[in-house]
Amino acid sequence: MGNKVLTVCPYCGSGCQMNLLVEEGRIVGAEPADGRTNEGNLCLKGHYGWDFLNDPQILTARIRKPMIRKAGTLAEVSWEEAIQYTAEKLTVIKEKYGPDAIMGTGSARGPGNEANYVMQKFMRAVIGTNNVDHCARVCHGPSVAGLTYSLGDGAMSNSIPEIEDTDLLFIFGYNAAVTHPIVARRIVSAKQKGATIIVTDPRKTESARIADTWLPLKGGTNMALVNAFGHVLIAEELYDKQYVEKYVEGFAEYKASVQKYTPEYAESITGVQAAEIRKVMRQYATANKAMILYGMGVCQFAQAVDVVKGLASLALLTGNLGRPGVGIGPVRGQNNVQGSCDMGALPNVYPGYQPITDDKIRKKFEKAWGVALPRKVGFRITEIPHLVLKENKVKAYYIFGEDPVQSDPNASEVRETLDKLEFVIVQDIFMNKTALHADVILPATSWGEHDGVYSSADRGFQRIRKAIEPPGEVKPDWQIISELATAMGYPMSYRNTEEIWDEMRGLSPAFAGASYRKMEEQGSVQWPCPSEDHPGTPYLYKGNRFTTSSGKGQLFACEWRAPLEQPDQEYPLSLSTVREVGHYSVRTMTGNCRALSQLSDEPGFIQISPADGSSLGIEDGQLVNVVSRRGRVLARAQISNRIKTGATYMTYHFWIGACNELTGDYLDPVSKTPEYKYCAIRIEKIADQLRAEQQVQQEYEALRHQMHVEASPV
Amino acid sequence: MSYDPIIHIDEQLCTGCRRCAAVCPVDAIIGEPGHPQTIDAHRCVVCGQCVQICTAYAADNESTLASRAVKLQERGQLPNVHEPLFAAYSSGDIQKVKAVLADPKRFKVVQCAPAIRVSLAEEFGLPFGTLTPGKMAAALRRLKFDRIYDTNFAADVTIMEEGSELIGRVMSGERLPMFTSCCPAWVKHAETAAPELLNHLSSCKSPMQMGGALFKTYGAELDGIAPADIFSVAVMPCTCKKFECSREEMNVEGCREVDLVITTRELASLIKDQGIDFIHLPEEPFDSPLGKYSGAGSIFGVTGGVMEAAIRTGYELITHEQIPNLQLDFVRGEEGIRTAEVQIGDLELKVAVVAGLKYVDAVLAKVGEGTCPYHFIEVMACPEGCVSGGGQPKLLLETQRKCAYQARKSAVYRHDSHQKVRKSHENPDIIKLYKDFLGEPLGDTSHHLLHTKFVDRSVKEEMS
Amino acid sequence: MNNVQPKPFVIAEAGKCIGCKACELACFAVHNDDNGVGAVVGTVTVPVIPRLHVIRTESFTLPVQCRQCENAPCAEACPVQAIRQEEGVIVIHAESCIGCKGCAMACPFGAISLYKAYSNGKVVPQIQLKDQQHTPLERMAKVIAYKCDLCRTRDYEGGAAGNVPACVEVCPVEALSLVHPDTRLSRSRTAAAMRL
Amino acid sequence: MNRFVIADPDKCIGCHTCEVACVVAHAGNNMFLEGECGGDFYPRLTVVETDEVTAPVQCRHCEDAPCANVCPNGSITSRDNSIFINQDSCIGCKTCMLVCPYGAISMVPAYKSGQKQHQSGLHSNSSGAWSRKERIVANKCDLCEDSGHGPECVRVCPTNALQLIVPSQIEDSISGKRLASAQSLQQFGGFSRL
Repeated sequence: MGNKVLTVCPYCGSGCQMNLLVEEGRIVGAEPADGRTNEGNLCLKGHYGWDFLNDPQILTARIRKPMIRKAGTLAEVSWEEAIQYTAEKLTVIKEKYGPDAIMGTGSARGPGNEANYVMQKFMRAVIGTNNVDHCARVCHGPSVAGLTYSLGDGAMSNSIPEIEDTDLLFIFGYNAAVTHPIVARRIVSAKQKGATIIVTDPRKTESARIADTWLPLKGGTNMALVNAFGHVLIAEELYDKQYVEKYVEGFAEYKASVQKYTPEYAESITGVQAAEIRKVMRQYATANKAMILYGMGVCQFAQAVDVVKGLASLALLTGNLGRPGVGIGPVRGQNNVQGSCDMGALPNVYPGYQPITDDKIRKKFEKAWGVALPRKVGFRITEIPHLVLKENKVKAYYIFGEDPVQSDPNASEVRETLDKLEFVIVQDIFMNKTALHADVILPATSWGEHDGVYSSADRGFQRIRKAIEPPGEVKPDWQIISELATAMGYPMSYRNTEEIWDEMRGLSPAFAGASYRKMEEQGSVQWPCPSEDHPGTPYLYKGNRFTTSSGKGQLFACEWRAPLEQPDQEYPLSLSTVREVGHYSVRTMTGNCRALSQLSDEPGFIQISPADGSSLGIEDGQLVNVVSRRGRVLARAQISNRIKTGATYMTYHFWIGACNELTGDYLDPVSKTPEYKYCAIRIEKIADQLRAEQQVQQEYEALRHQMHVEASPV
Repeated sequence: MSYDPIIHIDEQLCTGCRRCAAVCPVDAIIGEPGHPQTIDAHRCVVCGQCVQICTAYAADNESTLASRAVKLQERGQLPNVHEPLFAAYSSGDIQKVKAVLADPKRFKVVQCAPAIRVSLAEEFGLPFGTLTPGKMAAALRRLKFDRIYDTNFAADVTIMEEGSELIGRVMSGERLPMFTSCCPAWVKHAETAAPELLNHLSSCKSPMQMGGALFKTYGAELDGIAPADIFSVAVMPCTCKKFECSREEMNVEGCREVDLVITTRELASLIKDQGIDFIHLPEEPFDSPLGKYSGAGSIFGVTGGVMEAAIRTGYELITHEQIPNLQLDFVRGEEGIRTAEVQIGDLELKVAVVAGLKYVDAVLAKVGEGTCPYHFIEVMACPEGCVSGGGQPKLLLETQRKCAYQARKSAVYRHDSHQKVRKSHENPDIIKLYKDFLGEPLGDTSHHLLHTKFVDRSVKEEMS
Repeated sequence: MNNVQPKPFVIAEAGKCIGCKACELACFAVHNDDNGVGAVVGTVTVPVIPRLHVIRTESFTLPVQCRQCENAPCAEACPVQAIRQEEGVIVIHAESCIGCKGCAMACPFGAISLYKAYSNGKVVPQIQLKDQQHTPLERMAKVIAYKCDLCRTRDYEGGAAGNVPACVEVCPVEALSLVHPDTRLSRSRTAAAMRL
Repeated sequence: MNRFVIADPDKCIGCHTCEVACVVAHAGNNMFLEGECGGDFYPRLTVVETDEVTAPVQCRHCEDAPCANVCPNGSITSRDNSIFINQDSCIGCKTCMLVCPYGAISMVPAYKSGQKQHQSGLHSNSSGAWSRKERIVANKCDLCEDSGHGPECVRVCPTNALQLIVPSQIEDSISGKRLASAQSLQQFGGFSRL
């Protein structure tokens, strides 16, 4: 069927619409479509990130049949055996240790919203626990927590196209050029249209390069700076008095909390000049429309939720909410992390962000699913290592579309955890490091091989469509979970994803009107979309009505807390994880795309400042050892004058240069998000570069062998 | 022959700067500033000063223009000419001349004006005022002209005729003052603007026309060739000569006195076209007898030249004594009107020299009122005489015009001072001409061949 | 005292220019001695390549040329340092120019344009480059950038005193003038003071 | 005059899509279909990132191309208003790489229908044992002439930072700038009063 299939790119949260070109049942190319956010453009991942579907086996191979670990090694089995085995094991563990001994995950990547809905229903209705979480925990978890407190909704208040029409862009700890090229396109257009760009980032990112003002703050000092911003707004009476009086609460406590944080005091902590702090706040306050964009530079710290609340407070103080071109935007990283949150794959909420602690809502779901539902808030994925190794409370781990060994901090501890667990299920499309520890592997269909809905970063539901037949005997995720549920005595089956979708939106008032038909007609439907005739909501908080309990915005400020692991004699440099534009998350997909895998390959880079490079005697491109308290890896040095002395930055996509061997698992107390952006490391120069290069090749081959990559691809 | 106005303005190139209008002595150029200008052919005296000053050149890469080859063809120029083309231009006849030269059956005669030999070298990169009569003759010979005659010789004839005519009028006091008639632009202007004063003009033809007449009669006899087989070409510093030679009355024995006139620039383009290395040509003489000339003949090219030559001869015809000083500085000078009195025997001859046609109207008015004190008035349309003619090498830099003309004029006077014979009536070939052929100046033959009539052009007749 | 010396340049005055292009012709004439261009049109064997350009519109006409910028964008764009400031004039060295067009695109005034290179009356061929399809045997013409160089190297036997550029000298209506920014500046100041 | 592609550093976000597009466009028949392809990732443009600028740099197709003028055997010629390297006749003398002022030429292994070409005569022991040496040839932007629908990098760039400049565009832009400067002078250029 040589034709074009309209779908959404499976990589970042921009939600770019694209056409897959299919010939004789194989995908031969991709081209941009005129989507709401991308308007006929794609980045390199969109253009060239689809050929993993042809299973070129560059890094790993597609899993084609279910497998069960027998006598230590994984063996291919039939679906009946795999389902039956898994059902029995889970039922035994449930009876022996109770439902809360089983942990499940949602998946923010390929599967789509319907699979996440079915997964959280399985955990709650079939297993009987709220232990379901997903990688939003290590990403924009703090945004959900922080913005729900400040404004009522944890998603981007305004939509991506509005970025281009704002008067001032206030970018804080967010490198759009690498994480969301299509959002960066909007930033560049905003600049071309005359917008003022203010960037706060320890590194000189692309946005900083074209910014009018760049505030190069010291890593790990966000709260001090945000407090200083609030201080200036109040001290120079720049804040919008009427707006605060009518729509905002907590001004008095806020004023007291930021009292201490004069720009001069903040300068002593952050290194940003007091004059600059005052200047940017005057600009921010006096701009007609000002929009805040922030990313992992805010969220991946032990003090993350506080900073999110602090940033939201700035928007509230200056009335930059409730109209186009303003607001605060946590641009969600992955293609469907927003969706998996929307679908309730979180320990504390049902689909549509309905709290599980609300009896009325729980009764609604109990009626709908025909079973009593657990009352207690479930565990978070970042707590599992502690719960297994220390408190021995969790016995089984149903990992669906996630790769914690690669993406969670302190990888050695994660491996230890998986080995200690009695029963580990991995449901994915590729072999990966986590699957090596699995007791049962259930192969699922990939993006492009099933229908469904993704949620873009700016709350846009968009349809994805099946383009080709899946290889081997893989099944769609929701079908696997349904068969497992039926096998465990809870009959569950659906004809297609639309049926699941309609069941979900019947239970979620905020998404009630977002039907498949409306998505076909409009291209995308931004929630909330409460009724059939409602077109969706480009920006939230119209009329400045907030969805907090009091209906008013909540200000918040608190003392700055330094990152927990400070550099010292033994580990003198700070390390921060960053993304690479050509790769995505755990790289099982982009790592298997011919063009993208060659653009940049193992072992990945560690950015070092010229001063540190020369003092360590390291030249650009040389392999080095990177060591932290938790592990040691090989990486390739990249000397860059865009970063400051004493700071290093490593991408987390690579399997040999696996940066998460080094990162610490200190968590934000509220969101439980790890402090990826700050840990202490040291770099050791390697004398024999030739041997080091060979070592990388050998490790690479060993890995590929482990991942069942036959020598000659099919 | 279809009426060719000779001077054109290419509307594709003209930028409407109107510098031509400023320099036109008869205000014949009309148009709005910034828009292409047009020429009123009736008023235009074809003096070509506009062609000299125009700097609106055709830029090489302007795609909108008709191609260069087409324009060269339209302008009658040779196809391999490299020089830039300008809005104001004079239509060329060099293609016809080249064709004739290539035809061995024709008997080709050429004459060169006095101003050619002091400016032709400039076309080959030599400095202003380089004097090259010998190389010019050599070049013409290599172009396969059969007879290299010279307008300077005819100028001597003109002095003989005009000098006698002047003496006759002064003695009889009739039709004074007498105007010279060798400048065709001045003649056309007089015919258009002051037809009632035409009788004041000398009845002599211009040296070029006299030469043309003589070459096809006296010359024909010498060479035993039928006048009709002679093709007569004249190389002139002037664009108006092309008009003069085509005037109705300028014919002899049923054929044109001068078949074609080409300008200094056209001659240079032909020399280059034939690959002749002009600079390294040897010095060669002109053919005789119609190529030998006196110093007086050669100064016709500058303002005051005709006057000086006439006085040199007139003085001796009247006083029968040697003129004390041949260098008559009092008639030499720049653009404008210059007057002088010359004591010739007991005759107080009052003369005037008009350089630049725009000055003549004041004189004409006085003559009309009968209050003009002068006996003899020389009128040259171009500002410094023929050396500054419309067909002369065109200057790239306006700032060099003064010193260019100065150099050319001093070359003419230098050439004159080198001649052994510096008075027309002492030119042996002139004496022989009169003895063998013409008889007496103003005689019947002279009257028939060397004198002409003028026509009233004040009414704008339709172009034929 | 501010000893920065902003360099002089030629500029046209509004309302004076009549569009006669005498300046373009003069500019070409004085820059092509080595192409055999003498004093008269007949000696010209190469196309007229001016270094200033008379712009003609419905409502006005005016020549435009290089302003000899102090931080010349053209020099900045030149990958082979063919554009340098010599004796205060921004000069393009024809022999090192490689025709990459960077300067022409960088100049905000459109004062630089590219034409073929000529020497002693003929087109200068490149050492090797040939046109593969059309004329595979013939070496292609060298193309270089041309801009006003204030007639820096013009010998002034016949010209006016001092280094007056040909275009300024030849303009019939004195529309072009060689501006020395400092003197112009002090004049403006005094004039302004007088108007106080 | 020649055409060429040029980047606007103010729009470039350093996403390297152009580099990948370049490799894909020149990979001959669809590189995504065959089996595992070798490491032939040699983009003909390179994204340069300093602390001041981020932009891809590639061949300017100079009118008097220094590379063409130093090529000893005429492998670099002008073709359709662009400078073209004939990789079949290139002997890998590296001189063009040296003289290119833009660093737009790099030396890459030569491929014929997906396979690396090896020389018949020259052997080399650089890989540890004597073996026929790969053919290494000069490589630079060729404006995707053979693809027939223009430079791929220009097509895919998400911020339209890359632009194909054609000769008429240059002339138009220059005459436009001239007109603009004349107009500005016309309005404010009445210096004569001083």
